[in-house]
Amino acid sequence: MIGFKDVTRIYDNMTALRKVTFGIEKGEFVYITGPSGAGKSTLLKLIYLAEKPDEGTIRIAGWDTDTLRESAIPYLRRNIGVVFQDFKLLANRTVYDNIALALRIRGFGENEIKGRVQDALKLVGLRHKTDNFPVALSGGEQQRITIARAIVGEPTVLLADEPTGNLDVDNAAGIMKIFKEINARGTTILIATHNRELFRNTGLRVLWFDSGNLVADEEG
Amino acid sequence: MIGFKDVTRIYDNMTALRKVTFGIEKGEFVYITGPSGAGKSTLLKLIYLAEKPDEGTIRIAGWDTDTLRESAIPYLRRNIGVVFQDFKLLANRTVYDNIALALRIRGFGENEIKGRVQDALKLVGLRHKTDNFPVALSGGEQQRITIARAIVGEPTVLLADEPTGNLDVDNAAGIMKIFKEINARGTTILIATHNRELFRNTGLRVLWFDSGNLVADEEG
Amino acid sequence: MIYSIKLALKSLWFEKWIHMLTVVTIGVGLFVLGLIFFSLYNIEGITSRLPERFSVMVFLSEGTGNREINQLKARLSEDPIVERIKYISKDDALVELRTSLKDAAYILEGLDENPLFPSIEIRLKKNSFDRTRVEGLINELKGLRSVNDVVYGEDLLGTIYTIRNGVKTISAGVILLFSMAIIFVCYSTVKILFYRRKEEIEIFKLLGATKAFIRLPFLIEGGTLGFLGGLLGGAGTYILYRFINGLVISDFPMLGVMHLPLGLVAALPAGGAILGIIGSTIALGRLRF
Amino acid sequence: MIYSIKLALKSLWFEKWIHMLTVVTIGVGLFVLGLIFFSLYNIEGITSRLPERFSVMVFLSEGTGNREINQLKARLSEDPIVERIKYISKDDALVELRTSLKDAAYILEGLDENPLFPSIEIRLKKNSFDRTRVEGLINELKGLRSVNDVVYGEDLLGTIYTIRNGVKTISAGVILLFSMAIIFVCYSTVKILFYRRKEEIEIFKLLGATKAFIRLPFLIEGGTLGFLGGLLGGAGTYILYRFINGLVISDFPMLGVMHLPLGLVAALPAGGAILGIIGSTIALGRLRF
Ligand SMILES: Nc1ncnc2c1ncn2[C@@H]1O[C@H](COP(=O)(O)OP(=O)(O)OP(=O)(O)O)[C@@H](O)[C@H]1O
Ligand SMILES: Nc1ncnc2c1ncn2[C@@H]1O[C@H](COP(=O)(O)OP(=O)(O)OP(=O)(O)O)[C@@H](O)[C@H]1O
Ligand SMILES: [Mg+2]
Ligand SMILES: [Mg+2]
Repeated sequence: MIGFKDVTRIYDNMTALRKVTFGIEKGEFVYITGPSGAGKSTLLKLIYLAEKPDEGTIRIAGWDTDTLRESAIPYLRRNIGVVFQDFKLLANRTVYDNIALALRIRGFGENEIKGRVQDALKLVGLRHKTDNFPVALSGGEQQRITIARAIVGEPTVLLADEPTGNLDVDNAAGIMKIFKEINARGTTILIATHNRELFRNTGLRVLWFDSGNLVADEEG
Repeated sequence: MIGFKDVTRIYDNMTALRKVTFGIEKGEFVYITGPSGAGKSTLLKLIYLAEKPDEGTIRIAGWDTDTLRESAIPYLRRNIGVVFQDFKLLANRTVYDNIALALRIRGFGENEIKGRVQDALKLVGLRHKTDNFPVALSGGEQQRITIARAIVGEPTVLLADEPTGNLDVDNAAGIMKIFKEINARGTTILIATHNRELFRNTGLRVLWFDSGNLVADEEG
Repeated sequence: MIYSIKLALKSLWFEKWIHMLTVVTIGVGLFVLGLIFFSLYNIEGITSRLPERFSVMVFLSEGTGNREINQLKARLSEDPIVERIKYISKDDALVELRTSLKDAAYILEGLDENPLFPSIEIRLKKNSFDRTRVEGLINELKGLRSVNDVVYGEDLLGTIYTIRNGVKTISAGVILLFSMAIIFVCYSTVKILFYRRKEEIEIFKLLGATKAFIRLPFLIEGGTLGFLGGLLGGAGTYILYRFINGLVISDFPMLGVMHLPLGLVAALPAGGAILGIIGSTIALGRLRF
Repeated sequence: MIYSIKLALKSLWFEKWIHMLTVVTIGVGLFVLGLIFFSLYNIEGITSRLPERFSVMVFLSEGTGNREINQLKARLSEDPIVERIKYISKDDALVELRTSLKDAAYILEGLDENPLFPSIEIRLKKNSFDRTRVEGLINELKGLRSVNDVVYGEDLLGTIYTIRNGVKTISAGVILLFSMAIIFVCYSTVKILFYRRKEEIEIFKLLGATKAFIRLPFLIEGGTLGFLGGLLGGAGTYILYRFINGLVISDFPMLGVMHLPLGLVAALPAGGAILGIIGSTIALGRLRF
């Protein structure tokens, strides 16, 4: 599903990722971890094509990022749900419109959108915030809205960047449960986190990064 | 130092805090915890005067928020350092300028500012990012810049909202160490967090919130 | 498509305050352009009406017979550049002179007999006003035995041409200048709009929106703003036109009534919409993923 | 204070592209205002020069003696509204008539003796041009035995007043309209600036900045933008002035040389800065903590 081969990403004079090679099969549930600045977010950005590798090649769902036509990028992205570390919610849209946007971009009809958005909001426990604007939400609530937006389109790949950074233990457990359900239905999941509690004793695959290097690929 | 008496804050139809009463002495180190949406951030906002209580009174450093003149607000705020949950960094200023801003507002000279900013950056381990813009920083790096900005002015009260949400265990421990040092020098510290690891077995005071109610006031 | 329109309208409404200012800015710009076209239209109108009022006086030689006069009249009536002719007899001429001397007419009282010549006044056609042809006719007439002298406003003729050319030169400059100014205003307005939405566009892209999906609301928004601005400008032009016309009628009847082509008023909203869309397109530039 | 200036300049430079557009917008606005003042100045100039050319003709009665004529001349020379007088004898008058009749002067050939009266031409002072006083003088003269008739351009007098009043009315309307338009543009520009900085201002407040500290950079920025816009507008006005003057000299020498008061060119940047600061102040409105 996702294949990195000798991928390097250098920002100005800063090497965020250095010769990273790994592969992820369809339906896998993988954690990416490492200290602050290790390159976790950069890795996810490369997958959802917000960044381009300086060296090496990346294959996503059969596409080679080297040869991918620019006009194909939106369609590839529609198969990828992303929980951004900084949320990236639109401040001037309600919770409903923020989530619905992911579906409107895909050309869904308003009726189907309505049902799906309500389901996603129920899943993250925030149906009562449907008509609020992001500014009126607590940090954890915003994070859960971001998660709802990422899963509402039923993507084939879900990327989550620190999805529980603003959530208490109970809420975090709830979110992880949702991720596992989605994964059970066949979605490939990558979670970047510094929170070792999330993967400790789960037996799931963990990629350890440090200063841009992939230092370990083991079971949590 | 800080005294809440029957403080209630209602947003539209949502009660974020309900009849909250507690007092914090000068030099105390207090944790505020509770699930997502419990009212932790609202409590801090009331202290740094970004919100006004709908009922009850708040006393800060001898000032009563009811009778405080509007023109005095800036000077009161200068005694309070805040680590915002959403960072609130200026995207169009470098790391240096973001931190220096807190001092420039206080009217410091450029020479003193330079020394202080460099010290603060060293403390959070990001001296090499001095001239970067926030967008070029990882989530955890941004969080540490926010912390540096909060402490650079040597405030008498430090409020930190989820200051380790984007930090790995080691970095979080480093930050907590800094907070404890500052506290030892006499600064009153309030930390809002959902991360129980931070206060478990520290013996420090913890205020537990749930749905806007202060449900427990105990040692961690 | 429907969603794009909704999005655009929502955004227009959501930030109605800022957009009102934008509309006013564009409106003022288009109003100025409307005003200029209005002025040019009327200046053109007035200068092109001038030649009509301009006439050539043909003074006939003493003792020219009626047959010769009639021949000449026929010849002139046939000429394509002649609008109409008027024969002025000796007596008519004296009456006219007396009238034009007004209070000083007493100076003619010492005259024993009428010293004036009969003449033909030629009014030239408005449309076929062409200097070389007019001069050709005049030279032909001067060559005739029955014609004593031809008096025509050579100076006036030259002045009309100079004015017309001057107006055209100034027009070109002014229109160019103001079109550029308006495009600048539209561009800057939309660019500002775009800057304000930079983050939004970034998020749209990351969620998998196509370029068309991102662009459409902006184009609709820019077009709508331009259209509303144009309406405002058109209304302003119309009101000023009524105001000026009122003034002209009451105070300067000699200028005649100004004209405001209705097409111009209608063209402003349309032009505004087009300028708005052009401005939006330029401001959006080349989107990259 | 120093930091505020640095902040403003930095912000100006950091977003130089968007600010260039703002400056151009303000520049165009002030350019239009400059143009209007320039036009008004020259129209005023031309119309106020008209009365100077306007003269009153006093025709003397036949057989008026030299003593009486000299008395009258003295009386007129003393009058405060009279610029200068010119005595025209019977012979002078005939020469003048002959000249003004030009090609038609042959009509005077039948005259046996000079039928004209001697006259005094009065040129009125430009500044003390006051209708009631002029009419007073005329009535006084008409009452004199030595005066046969007084001819004055009653119509012309009325027309000049009408034109001047018309120009003033239109001026007032146009200036009001464009001042408002420019304030709108400045306001909207600064408001947009302010909207873009909303978040920044929020952060400033939370860090403990005073209102003055928040406002100062905006005021400096608005003032600078207005000033630069004014420079641009002034330059534009000056260039157009040179262009028009070139045109006038080569093609319309009869209009005389237009004048551009240097004060106007200097006033544009100053006015721009003031408008920018006013706009910024309005746009910032009442800050709340
Ligand atoms: N646009 C950029 N320009 C320059 N440097 C960048 C840019 N983006 C990231 N970096 C740097 O690359 C390094 C890796 O960043 P990345 O965001 O991948 O870290 P991370 O593992 O996600 O960290 P965190 O856990 O703190 O979010 C960091 O040191 C960061 O400062
Ligand atoms: N401006 C606002 N308007 C309306 N409701 C608001 C506003 N700000 C906060 N709320 C609501 O008040 C409640 C408490 O919010 P608060 O931010 O204090 O929670 P919190 O304890 O900080 O949560 P978290 O851990 O998720 O950050 C939440 O349900 C939130 O939706
Ligand atoms: Mg990251
Ligand atoms: Mg919070």
